[in-house]
Amino acid sequence: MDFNFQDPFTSIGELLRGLLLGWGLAPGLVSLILMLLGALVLAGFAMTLAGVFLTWLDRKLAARIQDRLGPNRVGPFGIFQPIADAIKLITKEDIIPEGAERAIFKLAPMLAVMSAVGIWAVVPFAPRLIGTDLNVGVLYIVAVGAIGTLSIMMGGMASNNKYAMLGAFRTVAQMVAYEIPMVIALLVPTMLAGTMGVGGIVEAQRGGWFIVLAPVATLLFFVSAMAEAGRAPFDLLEAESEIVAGYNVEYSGMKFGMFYVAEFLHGVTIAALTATLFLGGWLGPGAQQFPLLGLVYFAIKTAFVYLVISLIRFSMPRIRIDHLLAFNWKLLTPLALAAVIVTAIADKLAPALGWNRAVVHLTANILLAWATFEALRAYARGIRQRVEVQPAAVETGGAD
Amino acid sequence: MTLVQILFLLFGLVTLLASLMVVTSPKLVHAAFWLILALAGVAALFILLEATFLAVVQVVVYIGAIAILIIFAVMLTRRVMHDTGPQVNRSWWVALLVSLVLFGGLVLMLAQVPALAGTPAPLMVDQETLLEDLGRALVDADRYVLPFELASVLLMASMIGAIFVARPPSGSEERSGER
Amino acid sequence: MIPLSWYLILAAAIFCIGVYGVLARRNAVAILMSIELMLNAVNINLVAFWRYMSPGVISGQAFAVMVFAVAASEAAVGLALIISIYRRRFTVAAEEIDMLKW
Amino acid sequence: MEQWAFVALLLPVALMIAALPMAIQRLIAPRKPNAMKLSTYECGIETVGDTWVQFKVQYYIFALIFVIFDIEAVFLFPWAVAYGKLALYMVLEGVMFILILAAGLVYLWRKGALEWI
Repeated sequence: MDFNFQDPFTSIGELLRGLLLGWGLAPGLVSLILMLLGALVLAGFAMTLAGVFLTWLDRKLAARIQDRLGPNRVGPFGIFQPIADAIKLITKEDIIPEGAERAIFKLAPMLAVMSAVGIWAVVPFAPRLIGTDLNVGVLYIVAVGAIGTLSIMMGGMASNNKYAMLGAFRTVAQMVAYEIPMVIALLVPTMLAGTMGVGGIVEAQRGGWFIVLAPVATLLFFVSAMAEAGRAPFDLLEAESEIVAGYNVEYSGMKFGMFYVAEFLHGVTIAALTATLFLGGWLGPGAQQFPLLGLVYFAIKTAFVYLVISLIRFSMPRIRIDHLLAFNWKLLTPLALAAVIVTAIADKLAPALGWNRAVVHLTANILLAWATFEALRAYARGIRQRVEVQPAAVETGGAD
Repeated sequence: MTLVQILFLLFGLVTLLASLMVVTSPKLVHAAFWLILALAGVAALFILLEATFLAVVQVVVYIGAIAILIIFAVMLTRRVMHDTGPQVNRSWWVALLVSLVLFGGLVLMLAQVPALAGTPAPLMVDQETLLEDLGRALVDADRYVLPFELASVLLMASMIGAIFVARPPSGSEERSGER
Repeated sequence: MIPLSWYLILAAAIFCIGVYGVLARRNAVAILMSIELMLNAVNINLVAFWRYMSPGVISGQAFAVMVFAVAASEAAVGLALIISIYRRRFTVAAEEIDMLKW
Repeated sequence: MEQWAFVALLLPVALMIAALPMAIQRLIAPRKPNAMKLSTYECGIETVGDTWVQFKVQYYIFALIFVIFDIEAVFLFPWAVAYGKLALYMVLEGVMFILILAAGLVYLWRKGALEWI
């Protein structure tokens, strides 16, 4: 068997399959073993990426943006800092507070990791390099994300602590609220691609990335996924200044570490999803012949989106919970519904009128964005007038 | 025993045990978590039945949404009814009898139908076509468009109704002290 | 493969557990949970019959989707009623909610 | 169904990978619990009252709106998948489905149910 350097992943798979079959194992068992190996590699890769590399990168970035040095003692550029942290966390006394529901308390961080890793099963890294191309991929992402919400609820309720409970309630309220615009925005790529399979959505972007066809939906998905992952400015789940530290106050040691890793992994997951669903995934010149190149494109796009998330994260103040929820229910959700309607009608009208599909979509989206801005301006003007006419109302009336 | 049968027995057993715990667990919060496990087991059964869309919907709707709603409701109604005292009413044995008789009757009835022992034909179409067909069926004027639109009206009515039932009358003093 | 009767027996068992929960539990929220169990048993039956009897016709799945909508509405309204009763009467025990009983 | 085998393997593997460090910690970390250490971490003084404090009903209301719109999105996904092959009137029925629920949202907004009080 000759090794095909153009497509190393398929070749490695075939090589392993041949080797195992040579040992006289049944073909079904061989497929199962290969899948298990794939799952192990994927989960291990995701955990290493999030636990070691991203935590370091995140601190370095934060330090650069906030004009300080960040970790710089352990190893070159402090790159071994996460490993030192892991050793610290793993040798720390593990405290489960009195009155906690022990089983649920232990299960919660594991479920959090599971939900963050599980999403990667349907993310295509390169052509033919995807865990499994489910035909309900998009909904699968939503479903696995829902388990993350559940894990936070479990963590907060099992801790037997008022603040953990309150933090969990707030977090869940925020996460479920922002799930709505996210899910509705996901309808748009589904509609444009005609499939829910993530691989199919990437393939459908050959004619043009969906960020061109549906910029409003892209922005909606990006913002609401960021809120869903609890990144600043939506980081109410760890508002140290308001509720001690949110749902995970009582967690220590590796249990806390697992929540932390899950959060970081979730952050990079939304970057990867935005890149896949709206920025063309692994698509790029030459990616079809050289899957490695596709992997590089995918990594570059993901890193770019992650960088944008980090920039937003380190330069914005935290939003108040009432503003946060009002922003969701009064702006994002109606806008997402409008985006779906506009896309549905524009895509049917374009062939009927004989116009270019991309032009029609872009025009419709720009019109929608313009209308939104006008509505927002009118709203702000109304509030300003109320405040100026009634100076006494400044304290209460200017809220939203 | 094939692998699929073992998987069915596993998921079925998990679902069954979890649903038993739902109705017997003394703590309501625990019952809610057992309910989530039972719902997850049903989702796994849907995958075995090759209704993958319904399996995902089961997780999104039941575990992601309805379970959260139930947990919130449990939390909101706890001030008086602590998890002490009997969780079942005085005539619980009648309920047990009724459900056992019902189960026995159903099993007897099933045993009398011979055609049910057969195995299914393989699916004619792939999952993608199936999903498209479902999408068409829901908006096709000859098929399910009326239930589809009625579902929308039902959802809207229940949303508005439930919110107005659940909201405290405005200006009531009981809001103070809540978090 | 799995015989259809296995699914039907499992669904019947879950349904009967739900019946017991509805009849025996005191807490109204627990009763609602049992109703959800019963609806799930119905859904298993619908999907199993779809798969075994008429995999070419989509009706089974369409029905199950409708059951999801009804289940969600039922849970939403039911729990709202319970919360409302709790606010007035400070109880969620089903046998103490007897204002309409004569 | 074969496609789901990978998911069925990945999810337990992810659980195990998360459980492994926790198990290692259990083996090597010191364990000297005492009453003070195990007490709940609150404001630095003794915990007052029950953990199950009364929560705002607004949490429930937002969860409720979430449930309804979640179901709506789920209903629309098959419609969106089939979208390319639908006639215009079928697409408009989906749009009508959205509009009915949007009307509900607007009504709630006007009535002030979306405010976080």
